[in-house]
Amino acid sequence: MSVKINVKNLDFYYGDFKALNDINIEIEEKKVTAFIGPSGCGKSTFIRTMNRMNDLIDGTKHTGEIIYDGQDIYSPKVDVVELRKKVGMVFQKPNPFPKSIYENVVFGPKRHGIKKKSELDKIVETSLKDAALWEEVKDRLDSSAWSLSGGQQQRLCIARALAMKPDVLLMDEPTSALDPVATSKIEELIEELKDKYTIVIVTHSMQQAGRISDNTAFFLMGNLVEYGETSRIFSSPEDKRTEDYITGRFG
Amino acid sequence: MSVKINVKNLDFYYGDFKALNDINIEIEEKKVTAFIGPSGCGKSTFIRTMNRMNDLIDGTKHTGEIIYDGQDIYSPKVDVVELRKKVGMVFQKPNPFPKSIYENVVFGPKRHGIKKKSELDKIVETSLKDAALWEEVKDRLDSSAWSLSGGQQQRLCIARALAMKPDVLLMDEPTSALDPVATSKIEELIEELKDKYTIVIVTHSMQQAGRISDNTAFFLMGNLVEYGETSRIFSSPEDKRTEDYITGRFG
Amino acid sequence: MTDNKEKKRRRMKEKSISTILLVLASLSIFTTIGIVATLSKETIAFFGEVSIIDFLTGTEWTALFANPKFGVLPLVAGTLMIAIYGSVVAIPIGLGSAIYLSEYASDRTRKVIKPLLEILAGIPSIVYGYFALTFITPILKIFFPTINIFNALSGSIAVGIMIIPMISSLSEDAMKAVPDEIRHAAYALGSTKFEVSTKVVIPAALSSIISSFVLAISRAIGETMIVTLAAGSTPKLTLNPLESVQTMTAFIVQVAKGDVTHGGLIYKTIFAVGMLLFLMTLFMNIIARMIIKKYREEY
Amino acid sequence: GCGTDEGEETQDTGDGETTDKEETNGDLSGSVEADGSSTVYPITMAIAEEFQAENPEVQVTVGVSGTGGGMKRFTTGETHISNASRNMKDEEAAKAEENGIEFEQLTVALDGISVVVNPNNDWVDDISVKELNKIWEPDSDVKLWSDVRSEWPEEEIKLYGPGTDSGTFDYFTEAINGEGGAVRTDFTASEDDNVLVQGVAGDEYAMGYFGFAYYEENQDKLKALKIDGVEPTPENIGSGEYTPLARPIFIYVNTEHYNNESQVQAFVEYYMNNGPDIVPTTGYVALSPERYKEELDKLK
Amino acid sequence: MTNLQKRRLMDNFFHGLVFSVTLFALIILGILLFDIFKDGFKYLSIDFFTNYTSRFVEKAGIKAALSGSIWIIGLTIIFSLPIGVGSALYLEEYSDDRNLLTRIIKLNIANLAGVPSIVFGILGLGIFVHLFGFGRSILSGALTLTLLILPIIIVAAQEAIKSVPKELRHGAYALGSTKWQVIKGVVLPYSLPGILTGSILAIARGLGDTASVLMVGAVSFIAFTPKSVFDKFTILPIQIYNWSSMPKAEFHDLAAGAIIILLVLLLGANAVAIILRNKYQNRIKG
Ligand SMILES: Nc1ncnc2c1ncn2[C@@H]1O[C@H](COP(=O)(O)OP(=O)(O)OP(=O)(O)O)[C@@H](O)[C@H]1O
Ligand SMILES: Nc1ncnc2c1ncn2[C@@H]1O[C@H](COP(=O)(O)OP(=O)(O)OP(=O)(O)O)[C@@H](O)[C@H]1O
Ligand SMILES: [Mg+2]
Ligand SMILES: [Mg+2]
Ligand SMILES: O=P([O-])([O-])[O-]
Repeated sequence: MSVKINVKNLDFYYGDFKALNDINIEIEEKKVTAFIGPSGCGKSTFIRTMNRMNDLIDGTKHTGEIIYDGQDIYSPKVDVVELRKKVGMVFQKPNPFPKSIYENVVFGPKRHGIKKKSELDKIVETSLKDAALWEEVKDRLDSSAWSLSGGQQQRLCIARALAMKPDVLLMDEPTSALDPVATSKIEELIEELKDKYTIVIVTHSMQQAGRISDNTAFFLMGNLVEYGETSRIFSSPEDKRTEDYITGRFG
Repeated sequence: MSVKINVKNLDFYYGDFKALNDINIEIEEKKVTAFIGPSGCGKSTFIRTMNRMNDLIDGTKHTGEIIYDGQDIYSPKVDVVELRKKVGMVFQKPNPFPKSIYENVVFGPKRHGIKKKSELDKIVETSLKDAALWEEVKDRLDSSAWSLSGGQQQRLCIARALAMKPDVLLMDEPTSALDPVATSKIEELIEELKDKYTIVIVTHSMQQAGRISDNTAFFLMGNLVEYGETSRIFSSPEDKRTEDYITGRFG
Repeated sequence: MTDNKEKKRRRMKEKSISTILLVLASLSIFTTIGIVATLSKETIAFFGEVSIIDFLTGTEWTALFANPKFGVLPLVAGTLMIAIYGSVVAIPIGLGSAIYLSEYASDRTRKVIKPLLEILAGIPSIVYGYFALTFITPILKIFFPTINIFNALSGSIAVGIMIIPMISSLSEDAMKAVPDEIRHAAYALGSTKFEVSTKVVIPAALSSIISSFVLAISRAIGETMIVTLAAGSTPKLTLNPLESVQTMTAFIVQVAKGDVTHGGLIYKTIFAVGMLLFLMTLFMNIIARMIIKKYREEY
Repeated sequence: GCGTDEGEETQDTGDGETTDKEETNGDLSGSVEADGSSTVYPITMAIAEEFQAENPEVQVTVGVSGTGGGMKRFTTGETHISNASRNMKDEEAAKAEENGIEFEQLTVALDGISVVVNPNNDWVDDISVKELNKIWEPDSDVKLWSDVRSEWPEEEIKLYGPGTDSGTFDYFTEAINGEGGAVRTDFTASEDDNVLVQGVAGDEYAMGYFGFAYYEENQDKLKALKIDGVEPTPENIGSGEYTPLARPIFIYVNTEHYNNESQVQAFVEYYMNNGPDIVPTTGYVALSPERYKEELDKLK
Repeated sequence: MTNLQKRRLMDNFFHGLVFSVTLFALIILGILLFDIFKDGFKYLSIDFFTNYTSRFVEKAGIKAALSGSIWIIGLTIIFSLPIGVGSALYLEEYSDDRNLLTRIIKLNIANLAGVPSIVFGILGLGIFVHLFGFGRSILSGALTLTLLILPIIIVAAQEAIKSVPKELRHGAYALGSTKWQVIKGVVLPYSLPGILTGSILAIARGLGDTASVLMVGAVSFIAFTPKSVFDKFTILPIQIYNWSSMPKAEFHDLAAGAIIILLVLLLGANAVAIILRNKYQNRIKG
């Protein structure tokens, strides 16, 4: 069992506000790791540090290390473009480009040098199928992604990330806007993907975490309270707070 | 048991695409009505017609009537501003204004003539408390709403709608980005509110629909397949498709 | 997977793009250095001959006459008057049209009207000059019988008309760029179009809107032809728009195109006036920047 | 005009290619560059138009930088011909000398500065130089028409005149007030004579002055005053009777170019030979053909 | 009156207000255009395009001025668009606002927009005509105009770039795009309408500017058309200016004729930009 991402003593600040406090965690390779915790506890913040998306927000800073593939991703030697290519991401709030559905999916592959129309078509089809969107949109790939329903947009963003075939896939509440059917399709997909990829998923659904994840991390107010095998966490949490949260007695 | 909104033969089009097909439904006063159905089936579209938000999208058209308070809301006699004031809405994708948290909440009340600072302060506090956000933001009411976490933004948008004290409250997946604790707080709130308000809620969580709603409407591909008391719908659906969807055998 | 060579190549490409863009951006620095250097040399020479105090506080400007006096205030007053009254005309009309086009007009209407208004920016300023002289002034005369044939008001109005599209077009674009979600949020709270426009869209687009004001006012300050034709060329320390005035630019053009020996004192005055103008616009920009910073809403 | 650079400019316009002096028109080439006074421009431009038509290979350009601007370029050797509505100033001559520029001044026409009032003005037809001086002198205390002659109306006199950078302004102030540039400073000035026309035409109590051509073209809107009884007419200007406001206007010719470049020479000769015919069409008063010969002879 | 009635009244009033100011601007435009067409229309003929200027109104045309203007504005567009958009991209996407130099550059560019055109003329004369030795040529004229209109393009483009929502940028970065790819793929398409608007206004300014080009050598009389960028030239605004200052009133109408052509030229240059702008604005709105 090898470690894909190793986070050591990570602190993270928005300006003066400390959003993450001394996080230490080892994300295992080809496993699904779920982040749970109440809204505002720092899940998105943490998942965004892993592909350095937080770089793009003014006034943020961090201390500590995030070792990926043997290297601190914040070290100057690391090419952030390369990093993000390998560590893909699905955002909490769907953010499709104001382009056609097709262009949204091929955006990444095109940047990375795939030019052949037939190849791109192929990618669009598989990615949309994987994201359980193909049937709904196959006849209108040219219409604007902004005219999709909320759940469709979310699936499009998943497809867009899948099209990149990343090494690690960070998903921030990928099924929040999805109905049970679409959700279970995405969950199946995650199941399949974990043979090849390492997956980190933020979810506020205990059931979902229980169903699909191998490991679960519970966050509270910027702290990593407890981390371990999902079955263990859900059956016999060590920390009182974890137990309270999982059983719904929290707060 | 009186009818608050009566929808008759409603068709709705985005350009040439027919998104709603002959919808007939009676929304009961001081009840919670849940809309369920797979992603892309037209739930958001329908809920948006009820306060005429779809007016703002180019190229849309409708036929049929939506009777609210004895009048077709699309009749020229209806003042759309008045309508939207009475029929409040929480959007599927959190859309706070790029203003401070405080300004977001008081936006509506200020427009409707409340100018006194003390009164506004009061509104902010109650609305944020109701939306279960007060504790997290009470010390930073002046910071930008765009710096909130996804779930916090969603609760802010709920608070913003509550601040208007609407007659009907339309909520499009209001808890999709919320953890169970926050979700249950919102659900409690809905429970309380229905003494005074009529509430329509879109949700993709069967459990949620079951827990909080009095009536449930199931949509499929632009059609209203089945509508009735929630307990009835969940225990003995008349339509095969409803049954399949509820039991997760759909698709 | 990209191999190392490709990675290097890509990084090189990124690096060279950013370098090229940096070079392009610094061109404007060189322009400014050029301008400042050009202006400074003669300005310093000018202040060797004329006291800077007299220049800045004097109330009489008769640079081109026998026994010249170099009090720049009349020129400054003329310039400010044109800029202020011009803005008073252009800002409400420009912003109003922008709001109309962005929030009220149908897409079709907008696509027709916007380019039409932009024609206003393309009409040569000499046309505005004559328009002011032969059309605006006679109308003004009905209301103000004592008005001078050449007067700041008529020039300002013409300048204002000319800069309308700067404000209307640029502001309209900025408003259009505000995401619809935000608008929808406001409408759903029972806001009127007026409220959505003024409380949501304008604040969100404010930084661009103020920038458009600054660009337009800059253009008004820099405008010469209209002013020379319609506002006279009489430097006068007044804020009465019914009188004829001379602006700083009008003075510069008058000398620069005129009958003056290179290197003489009068020649140097245009650089001193130019320098002052440069500093004045700088000041205006700094203020504008502070305003933008204070009110900017990021989305 | 002005510029940041005082250095000489080497001519690279392809001139000097036809150094053998052909007298035949039609196959000349190279360029002729003229610049300077806006007053003289219509004449030089008219000549250039005719000359260009006959010599399509020659590239004639005429600029309007004002007399001073033209002089600046002329004295650094940039131009071949400089239009001027006044004599070259000492500083300008010094500059020419410094740059080794040799030149000759040729008179090309006469202009009569016209003093005009609104056509509705029925109290004045004739004015004396002395009265003009009283009106226009520096720190003049004439505010009302009645300050000039007591029988004239007690109305404010509105004064219009060319801007200070024009040759007309220089000449008028010199002729009326005795010193170029010495004048009251509260008159309404414009660099554009058409604007002055508008000003006087729209203001019953106005008085203004500008070149004869602008009066001649706008006689319906203006009334010209006699100066000490003499009307500004082509005859009176030509005969010199219209004093002191009749004035000569000039071109300055760079003699080196004139001597070495056949197209420049041809142009200047064309100018002087056709002056008697063309000048009157431009609103100015031509000299006699003999006078043009004499002017041209200065270059020989 | 209830609060709602008041607000509705306000809204109607405001609607009326913004509509009327727009209408007012259009009416003024109408008056101006009518004024110009009334005077100038009768001079529009083939001869007007094929003749050079003349002292006889009937014979005068705009051949030299039109070709000069096309040369100048064409070159100016070629120079200024890439430089302008490039600078704006650098300032908004690459530079760091905490850097003092960046802040100075930004302030400075906004400031350049207020420098009167004659000062650019003086600068162009010193640099392009004399220092670089381009002489009083089309090239010098175009370069000078480029400097003049650059600030307008840059400021407008900066604002347009700033208005691209953050989420979109983040979406693109998360796909492992390089900065340039984000710019090309998301930032430019979204901001293009604004950039084009700025360019339209800048081109309008450049096409109509007289003082700066006069300084670097546009002449008033010229009866041949330029063949290279080093040739002498005149431009329409100077021709217009020249004709309007002639004593004979007919020339003023002739100037109106030339103005019509200038406006047509302007609209031609703008048409491309407007078409592009509409296309991209549609795309954003979806
Ligand atoms: N602006 C639009 N223009 C064109 N088509 C649209 C637009 N908005 C939605 N649609 C289409 O209309 C259908 C219904 O969309 P709607 O947003 O109502 O779905 P929904 O039931 O809310 O789905 P979800 O649960 O994913 O939010 C979808 O097929 C969607 O693609
Ligand atoms: N850009 C920002 N600037 C300042 N504070 C921020 C910013 N983004 C998030 N925060 C704050 O940091 C904390 C953690 O936010 P984060 O988005 O990581 O929460 P989360 O766990 O993802 O919550 P949710 O489930 O609601 O999405 C919150 O208190 C939030 O308000
Ligand atoms: Mg989050
Ligand atoms: Mg929806
Ligand atoms: O152009 P001027 O003749 O007035 O020098």
